[in-house]
Amino acid sequence: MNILESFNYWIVMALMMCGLYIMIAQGNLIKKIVGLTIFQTSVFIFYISMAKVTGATAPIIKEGLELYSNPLPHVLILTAIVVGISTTALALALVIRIRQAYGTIEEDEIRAKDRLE
Amino acid sequence: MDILYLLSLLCLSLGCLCNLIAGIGIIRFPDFYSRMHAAGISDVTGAGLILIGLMLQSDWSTTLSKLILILLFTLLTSPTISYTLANTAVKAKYKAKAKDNSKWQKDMEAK
Amino acid sequence: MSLAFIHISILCFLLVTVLAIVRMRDLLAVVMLLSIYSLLSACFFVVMDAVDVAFTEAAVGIGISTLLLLSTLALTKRFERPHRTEPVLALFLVLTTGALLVYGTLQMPPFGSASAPAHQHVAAYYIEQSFLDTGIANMVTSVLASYRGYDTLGELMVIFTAGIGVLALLELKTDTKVSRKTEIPAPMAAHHILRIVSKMLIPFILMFALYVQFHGDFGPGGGFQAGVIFSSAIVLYTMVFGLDAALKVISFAWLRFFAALGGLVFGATGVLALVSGKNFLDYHALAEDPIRAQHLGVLLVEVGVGITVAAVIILVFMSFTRQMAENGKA
Amino acid sequence: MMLVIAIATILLVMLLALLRAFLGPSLYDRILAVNVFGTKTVLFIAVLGFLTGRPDFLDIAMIYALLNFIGVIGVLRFFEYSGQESKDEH
Repeated sequence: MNILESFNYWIVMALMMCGLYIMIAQGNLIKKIVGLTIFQTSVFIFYISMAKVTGATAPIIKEGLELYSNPLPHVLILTAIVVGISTTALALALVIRIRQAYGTIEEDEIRAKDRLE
Repeated sequence: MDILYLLSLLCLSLGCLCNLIAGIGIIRFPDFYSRMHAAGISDVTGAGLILIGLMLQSDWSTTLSKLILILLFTLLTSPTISYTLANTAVKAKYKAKAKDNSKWQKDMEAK
Repeated sequence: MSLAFIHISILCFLLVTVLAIVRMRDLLAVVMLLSIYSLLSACFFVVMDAVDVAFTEAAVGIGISTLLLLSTLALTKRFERPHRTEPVLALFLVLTTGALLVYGTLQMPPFGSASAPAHQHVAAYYIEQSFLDTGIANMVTSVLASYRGYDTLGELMVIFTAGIGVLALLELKTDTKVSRKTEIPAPMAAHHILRIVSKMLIPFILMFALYVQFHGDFGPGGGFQAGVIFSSAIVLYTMVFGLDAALKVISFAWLRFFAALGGLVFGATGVLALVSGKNFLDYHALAEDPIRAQHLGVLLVEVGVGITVAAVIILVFMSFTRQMAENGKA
Repeated sequence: MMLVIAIATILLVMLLALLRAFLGPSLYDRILAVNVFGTKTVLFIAVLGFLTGRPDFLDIAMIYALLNFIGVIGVLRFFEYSGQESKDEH
């Protein structure tokens, strides 16, 4: 079996797992959001890899070209990127409020303060 | 046409060379300020030569005008970034490590 | 001549960057690496023919996402506290999930094969028919704004809602005049060169945004990208000349109005079709000639998208900046 | 052929800049590396357009050329706001 046939997918899985690891293992809230962004981008890369057709070009019609890559995943991911940044902004705003309320952005310290109350 | 193509090859290869030298400089130079010098070379000469090489390959179309605009904007923003960064570093009194510097000078003198 | 080495090396760079991010403690360095990550993924999208996606990633990644993270860091703290224990359980979980996913990829169609199921159904139709149906050369634009317009309306509403959420979280106290402890951050009076270069570039950025907005039919571009680029110009102005100067250009009330206006334009286009007896967002109601009608519909919808995206991003950035001004420590 | 060599060189320089971004040691070095990386991305996209025979996608390179310095200004603003530059880890 040719390694190149699945190489993209394996790298995507590795990226995704790194993002997941940051999300669940590291306590800093901003780092968690960074992990979420990495996870998100790995999904984008996965979709775009699936849309690629060997020997094709970008899906913008030009005379003399026949083979185009699949435009549908491009549409989905294009909107997802902008949606992603606006939801990230929302998450960051939440982090700012948490910092104002608890004085820290480390997960275990927040939990300790919650238990005290 | 041929001479244009040869010129473009010349520009591209010179640009690649500049980029490569600058890249090595970014890794090998001992302190921040000298690395900045290397980065300046890659940003202006390297980028400029490669873009000019591409311009010589394109015919009279929007592609050419876009390339010219990209070159202009790069020439405008890159030095601004270098200036801003160096200015910030100097104002923050960030000093290149003296030890590394003396070693570098010794190397230079040995040569 | 095999060009596979290009995307393979980019993917390896991506993986190395992410591994470095996992290990890094300095959050500011993490933000720097994240912007490199964004640059790399934009390169990857270009190699994979997804020029529109690369365009969006470029516009978002180069400016606004880095700036929002930096603003949050300024409001919290820069260094992550070191861990006490190695999280073995998390590592185990991640490795197991990863192994399962890799097992799953063995069943996937090989990379780049034209016979993969993803390319069979509607995608093939879009590639063959979209130019005949809509007369728009860029398939991504025609699918985005025409075939899947309803989808895009939903996405736009998500962006709008996220903007409202940020306002609800950060702008609670603004109707009572809060005493500002400091000047609005960084009116960079000391940096003359920066001010002059920004002044020179901002008109170009705005013009480029308009070009992207209206050129989306023929090349990469469209409302989403144009909105982000437009907002980048205002964001640059805010950073260099201060929040007060930027609020004189466009106030919060106007921004809120525009954020709603874009969605309204999009929705009204749909309702217009509904009123004239066609389906929601069926642009054939707008004109006699079907191609003309499609062009008109796509234009209106893209303008709506552009306005809302630009307004929401400027709103979010200004809320963050205002927060910085009110919590000023310096 | 020359274009392929150019792409390979740009990728190599990207790798070098990436190494500098990992090694640091100061934050300024990392910002410098990001900046070099941005310029290389402009070149990469431009050359790739010619290589694949569709050079009409230069708009993406244009964005990077126009907006490259926003990030640097952001970092500068961060420093001026929080005054944390002295606590650099060198």
